[in-house]
Amino acid sequence: MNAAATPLLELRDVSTSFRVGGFFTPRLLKATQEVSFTLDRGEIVGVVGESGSGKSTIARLISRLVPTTGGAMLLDGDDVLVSEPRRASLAYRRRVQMIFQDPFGSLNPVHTVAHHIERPLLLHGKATKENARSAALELLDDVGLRPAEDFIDQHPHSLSGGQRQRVAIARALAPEPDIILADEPTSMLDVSIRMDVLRLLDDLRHKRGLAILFITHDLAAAKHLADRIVVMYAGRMMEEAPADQLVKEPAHPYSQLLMAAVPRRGGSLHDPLPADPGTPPLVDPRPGCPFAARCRQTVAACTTTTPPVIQLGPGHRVACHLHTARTQ
Amino acid sequence: MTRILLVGALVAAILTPACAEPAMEPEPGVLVVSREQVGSWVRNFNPLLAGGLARWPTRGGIYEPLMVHNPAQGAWTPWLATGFTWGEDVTSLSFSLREGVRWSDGEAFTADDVVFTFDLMKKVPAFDTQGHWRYLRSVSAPDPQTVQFAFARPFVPGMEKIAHQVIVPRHVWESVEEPVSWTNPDPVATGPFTEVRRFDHQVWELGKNPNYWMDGAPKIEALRFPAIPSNEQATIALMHGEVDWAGNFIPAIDRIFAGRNPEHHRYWFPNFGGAIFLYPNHTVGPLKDARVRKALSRAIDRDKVVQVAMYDYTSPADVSGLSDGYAQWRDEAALTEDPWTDFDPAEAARLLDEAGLPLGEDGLRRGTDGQPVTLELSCITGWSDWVRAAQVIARNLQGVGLDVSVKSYDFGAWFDQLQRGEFALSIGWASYGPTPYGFWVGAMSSGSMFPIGEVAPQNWHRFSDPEADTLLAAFERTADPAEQERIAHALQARFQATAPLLPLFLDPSWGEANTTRFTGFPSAENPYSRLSPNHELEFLHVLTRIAPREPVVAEGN
Amino acid sequence: MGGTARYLLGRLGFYLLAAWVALSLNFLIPRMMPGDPATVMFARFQGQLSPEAMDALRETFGLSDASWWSQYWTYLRHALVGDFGTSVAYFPEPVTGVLLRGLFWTVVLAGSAVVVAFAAGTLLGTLAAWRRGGWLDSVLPPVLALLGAFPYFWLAMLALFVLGFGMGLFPLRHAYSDQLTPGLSPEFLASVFRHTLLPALTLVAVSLGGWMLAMRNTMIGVLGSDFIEYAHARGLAPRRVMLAYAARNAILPNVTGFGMALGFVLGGALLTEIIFSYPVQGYLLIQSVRAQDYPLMQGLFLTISLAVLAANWFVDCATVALDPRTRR
Amino acid sequence: MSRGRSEGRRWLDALLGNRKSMVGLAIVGAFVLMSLVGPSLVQDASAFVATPHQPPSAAHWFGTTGQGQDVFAQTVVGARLTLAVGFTCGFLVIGIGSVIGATAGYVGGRVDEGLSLLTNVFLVLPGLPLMVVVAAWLPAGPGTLLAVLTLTGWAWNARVLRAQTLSLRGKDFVAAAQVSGDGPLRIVMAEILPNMLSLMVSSFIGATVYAIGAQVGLEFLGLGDIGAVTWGTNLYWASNDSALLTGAWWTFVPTGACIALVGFGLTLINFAIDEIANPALQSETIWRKQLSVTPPPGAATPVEVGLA
Amino acid sequence: MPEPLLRVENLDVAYLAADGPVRATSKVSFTLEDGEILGLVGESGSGKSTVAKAAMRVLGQPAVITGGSVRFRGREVLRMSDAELRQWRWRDVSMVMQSALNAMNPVMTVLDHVLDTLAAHGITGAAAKKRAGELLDLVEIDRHHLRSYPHELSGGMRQRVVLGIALALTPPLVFMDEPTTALDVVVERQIMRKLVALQAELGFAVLFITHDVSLLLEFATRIGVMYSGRLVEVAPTQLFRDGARHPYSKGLLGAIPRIDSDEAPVSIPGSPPSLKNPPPGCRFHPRCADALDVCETREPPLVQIGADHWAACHVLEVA
Repeated sequence: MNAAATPLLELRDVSTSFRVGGFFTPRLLKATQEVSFTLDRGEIVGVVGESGSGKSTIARLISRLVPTTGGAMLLDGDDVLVSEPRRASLAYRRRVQMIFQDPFGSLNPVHTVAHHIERPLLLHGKATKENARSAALELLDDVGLRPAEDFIDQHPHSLSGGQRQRVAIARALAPEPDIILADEPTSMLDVSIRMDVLRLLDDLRHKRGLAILFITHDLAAAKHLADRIVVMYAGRMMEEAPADQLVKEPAHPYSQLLMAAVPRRGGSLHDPLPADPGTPPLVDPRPGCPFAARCRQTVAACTTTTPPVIQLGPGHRVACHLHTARTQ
Repeated sequence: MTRILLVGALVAAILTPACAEPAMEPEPGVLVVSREQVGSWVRNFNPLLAGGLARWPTRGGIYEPLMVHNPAQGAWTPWLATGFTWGEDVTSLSFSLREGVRWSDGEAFTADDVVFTFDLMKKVPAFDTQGHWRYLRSVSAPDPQTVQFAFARPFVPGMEKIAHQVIVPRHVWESVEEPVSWTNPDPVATGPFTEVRRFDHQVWELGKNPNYWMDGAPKIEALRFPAIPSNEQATIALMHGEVDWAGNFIPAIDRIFAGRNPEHHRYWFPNFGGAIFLYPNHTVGPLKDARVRKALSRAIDRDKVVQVAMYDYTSPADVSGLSDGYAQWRDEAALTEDPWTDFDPAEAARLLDEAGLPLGEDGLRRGTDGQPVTLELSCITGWSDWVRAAQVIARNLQGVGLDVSVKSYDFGAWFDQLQRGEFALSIGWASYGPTPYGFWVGAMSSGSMFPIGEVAPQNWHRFSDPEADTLLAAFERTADPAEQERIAHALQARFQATAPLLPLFLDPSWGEANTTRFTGFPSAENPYSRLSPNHELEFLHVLTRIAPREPVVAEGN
Repeated sequence: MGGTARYLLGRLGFYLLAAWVALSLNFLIPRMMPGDPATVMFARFQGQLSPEAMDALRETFGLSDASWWSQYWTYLRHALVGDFGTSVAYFPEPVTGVLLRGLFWTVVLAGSAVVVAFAAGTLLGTLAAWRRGGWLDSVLPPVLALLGAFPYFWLAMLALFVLGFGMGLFPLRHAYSDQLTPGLSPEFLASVFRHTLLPALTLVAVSLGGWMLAMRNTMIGVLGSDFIEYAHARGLAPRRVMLAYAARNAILPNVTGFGMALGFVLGGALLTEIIFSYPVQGYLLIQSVRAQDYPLMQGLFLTISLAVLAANWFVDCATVALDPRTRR
Repeated sequence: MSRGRSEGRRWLDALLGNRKSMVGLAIVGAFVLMSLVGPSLVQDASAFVATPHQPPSAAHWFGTTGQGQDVFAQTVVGARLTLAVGFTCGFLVIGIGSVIGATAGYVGGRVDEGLSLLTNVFLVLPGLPLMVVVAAWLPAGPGTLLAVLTLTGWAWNARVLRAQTLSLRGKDFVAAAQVSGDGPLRIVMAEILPNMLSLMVSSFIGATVYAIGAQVGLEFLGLGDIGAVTWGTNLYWASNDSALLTGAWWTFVPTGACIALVGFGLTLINFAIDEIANPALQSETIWRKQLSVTPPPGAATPVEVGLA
Repeated sequence: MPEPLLRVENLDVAYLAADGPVRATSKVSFTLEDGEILGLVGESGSGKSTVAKAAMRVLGQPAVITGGSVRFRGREVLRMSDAELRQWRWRDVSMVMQSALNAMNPVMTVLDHVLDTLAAHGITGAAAKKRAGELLDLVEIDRHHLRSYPHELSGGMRQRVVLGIALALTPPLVFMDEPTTALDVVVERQIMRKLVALQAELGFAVLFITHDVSLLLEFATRIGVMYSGRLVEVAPTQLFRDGARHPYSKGLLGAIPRIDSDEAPVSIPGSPPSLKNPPPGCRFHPRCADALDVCETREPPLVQIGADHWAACHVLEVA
């Protein structure tokens, strides 16, 4: 395999489960099951799904905040789960950074903006004690907090949500990472400024060649920002396709349902939905397709066997028996 | 808001009946006694059980001894026995028993009961707390009114122990299977009070013996014992007149008790008991030297100790270490020869210089190694009078250049150290009995001395004197009062010369009485006994003499 | 529901474990103390007892030279059947008898004091929070805080001397009048009430502030909840909102505190005994320590520990009953 | 260390602006000052200087004890050891509590289970009886009291701090620090602990109040070093000399009042901390200051035309 | 002119803060007719929820209504006594809150909530129980959930329960404060469909508060836009969608990424002002591309700019 063909990050059948419940009543929550996709330099991959679909877990898996229970995670072709099984190395941390959903929770209220940005700079040797402040000022300027001097000594509570999220982005940029995991970076922000933050991420991708994993529940935002979109349901990957293609021709019934639920100009609440609304099973799913209970197009196999992921077209993969049957 | 008012009204309604419970007077002739400080009563009248676990007055008031010693007069009073005679070589002793004595169930009291009691103690070692069977060989009853004690060796002090042994009825006790843990809930005895009329955990009553042998005694109907757990509560009870007779320490007694009712609130704290000493450990450096010990003694301001620690209720001890109760044994003339219990810091300093403990520039005395002499003075946590005394003593000793610090330990720890000889200075008591024999054994005999680290029941300071040993052996072999007195004076002289212990003050005997309802309590004017109920057996005198006061109304008519 | 039972059983398991630890500590502590009961007994006589008596005493108390391990097993076996041996200080009464006596009056005094303090404090806290800034809310907290800051025994002594001794309003000692025979007669019960009132009131006085403030502060927090606003919006009567919505939820943390307090008072009323001569367990404890009465000490310590554990378990049960969210 | 300094500054400002904390700080400060300089200004507290049980007079402001010591001197000198033991115990309790609580809360898993069990066992062990037993066993003195009070006092704080750590551990800023590459120790020290400052301070105050109270209680029972001069031993001796029976209230009242005042002062500071940390209580204060009526929330939004 | 169902005039609400009151809404005026759905859209801190809660006078501490009037069928709500308010609430106006989980008493079952509500308005016993069952049927929830506690229901079910409770006394007016914000898109869709169906069936008027203008566009009769405590534009939905006039309304519509268009959304520059330190004049002027000098000094009033179209903007006045 030559270097060019090796994706920057590749997930192969990554699974994880958590123990929930009490000491005497343990249950296994399968947060993700056999998730596979790749992420390349300069690419934005969107991951969409409802709450509980496991989309945030993917970000936490890659950031090594939660342990995996199976599969492989390849960074430049090297399976990090093998080379650094217990805890992520500092080198890995430098390359993979994360932006969290809640800018109020992801900045420590007792520390200043300077602390938040200087700390990773120093930790990863990107600055010395002497020039940490100027490097931090530069980063703040990069993320659009101008003039940076006005912000650097502030505490998080004196900043607005959008400003905080920019600080969080600056912090993620400090180690000069290759990958940024953005976990719903705008869902807590005011509508009028969301696009600014997304645009900033887009610019950074172009300027710095970053790979961004964009996790969102907003299919429309994913469509506008991402190159490819992965649809998650109940911890499983349902479909993966180039963004435009997914929006125009969603192959999976769940993707279709998601599409139908998005408000659109001229649309009406009276338009029919293609599937039964309901909640995805979280714990100990039954065999078969997790979406089978809500799906209106089930075949016999849906309740017995888990549909395999099949290739529908270039970059378009789906896990659905309807398509399995069709391709066979 | 109305609810709050309602709650307030409710509280008021509750409080009203709470106001002052009607004070109920005990029935006439029932004497209320406060002697044991306990939270609740346990019904136990086993007089042979060690450790005073039986209710007061089981040993004495319920079960009686052969004879009763009275330190106020230094004499023995015949009780169940009318007298005793020593046999040849003082190896046998016979007591003749009083006639007409009956157990409270009506059975006759005989020599058989005495023999049974002593044999029981032989069979059950836990009962032999006096160690009778260390000197006895056998006990027999030649006739129903005579008991014969055969000794294994000549041991005159044994008579005191035998005379003070309380006697239990054979016909009851011979069928008891586990005598040690038997609580004897309904005692059958010879004493003045034998009938348990009531027993609650908070109060109990003991009625008089219907068959008591002494004519006209007891004069009171019953004794009542409320459970009072603390000194403070006991004092309140006395002040309120709820208690007629007590043996408590009461601070400022003139003001808070006697002063409240000068006519009827009486107290008498005579010094007929033992004494409290400063124990110098003879194995610790400079304390080996008698001059140093005497210097220490000279440095102590005993008047201050008595004033601060003992509220002036007692008096300083003298060089004999013997209290007023031992008047007949004391050699008054010898006391002035070398009065090392007198407060004289200058003399103390001279003695220390002489003993080679020079004063350093920092004001501290140096030992032979050139280091300052530091001594720890141990006392017991919570024994407040001793702690106070220790504080005064430490200050006094610091005054002559000795670095003495007070350290208080929990009783268990303190006693453990004391018995093993692992201390420097400590306050402590000494043996006390009808004669000072036991005191001298503990102070100076080689028989009571154990090596450091071993548990010594007495002689904690580790001292023995060959001359004293000889004198004590002689004392054990003579029943002749004149000879006994001669030996006692010689022993006192040895004590004064060697200063093995430093007498501090006399241990006072606490006794209070409320004479509103009863008369006949002992006092300084009528010292037929000490007033305190705390002295086992001695209080029998009081129990048999006090009488209800005739109703004033009846007198007027 | 099965989950609830299992949860409660799990808590029970924990408490059993804690009981075992308490049991073992209980075994160890007295054995690590210097001296033994015989020496203490001996000392009571201050030299009037012959030295020979000591061995006899040791024999009486059955002081064992067996190894700690074998003593420990014997101890555990006996403890399981409630046999703590014979008390030394109350020889030859079995420890169980001594304990039961103390326990009864402890429950009467401490139990009623805690219940009254809890009930009154909670009610006052509820009213204060409901009428914020009212006289109840502005006057009572500082007064009760000051009252609670006094050492308990100090207040108790002052109360005894001023109200009991000086003014003759209350009996000075004991749980009932000495003139009465224990029974269920009205006079006896009235006497018990009179004797219990002052000790209980002093206990209530020092703890009332804590309950009130805890309830008030929790309640103020609860009053800020959406469901209070929602209840008002539905036109519910204020009293209904105060009791069934606000107080009902605010009381939950206090219930946990109630378990702790119950246990604390069982052991902590020892100063009461000494000051009011009320025959509760506390005095027994001091006495057993002074007399080196291991069996009694162990029995007491264990009773108190078990009482605390039982109280906590009941609180767990109560919490489950009161808070449906804890049910699984 | 500069970390958390400005957070501390914010708290300090808030405390200084709060009436309750100002009163509390003034009381506690006065007593601390008294305990520091007082003993060198008064006469020897243990000296037996005068006739016993003298009522207050010009010579002896608070009278004399049953043994003729100066009560004023004893009250002043007693503050030193009592407060020293109280505050030291507060520090130790909070120290042990934070180490165990933070470790259990942050590390989780088996470590948490083990430490929580330990904490809970100590929590359900009866404190005062344990204190009595242990205090009787160890040699009397301040060190023993400190050990006993710490032993029986740490568990509550460990539990509270564990719960707080647990909730902070779930915050994204901790995850963010992990992603940045910070190690566990650093995260606990620099990210979590500064956020628990108010809780730690109020726990410290609570532990100090508890330590002073329990210490005085133990000493009153005679389980302390009754040779030392502390507030507890003062009361022990007062009771021993039957202060109230003999009418010598002056040996009993000043010390008790001092203990209550210190406790009250500390409690006031805690009230203030509660108020500052708890927005609900804060808004309540604001509400009360600016409006005459204080209806329960939501009952009916008040209408005060022209207020703004 | 007959009185409308609800008339809010110049409503001023202030929140009390440590350093004095903060004005949360200022001079908010609108009317609502029977059977109408008025959507109020705005960002966080725009005062949209405050308006609804203040109109019902359930705004929790520490808020005060400092001016204006709220009239329900001509009756002044701000002058009602506590007892009158309790009577009026729910019988005439009910509300659905943002998070049903927080709105429901965690220790009470669904049935308890319904019964409490009915009992407060005199309906008790069997009639109340029967009504409770009917309400669950209405919102399509199995009746066995009457015995469920709030935490035992899914988010969507809870929200439907709360919707059911709001209709317990079939009031003519329901306030809905972001009733679907916490839900996933699919569930939101489902609930909104139910809501619209019920509204059509029962004919109650709705004041619908949301930050999601694209949702409103699909069902509201009229749309009002709030910014920093002011109502800046009100227009019928059709008119608003195609011809919103206020710069902020226009910006808002353009800032939302659309699934059915490739047109790139554009943010409004800057960020919403804080209520504590609002800019002088028109509060939107710092973010407004069309701002005039007057915008910095004078606050524009809400004026009619077309048929049933109102806006508060100097630029439009000039035009």
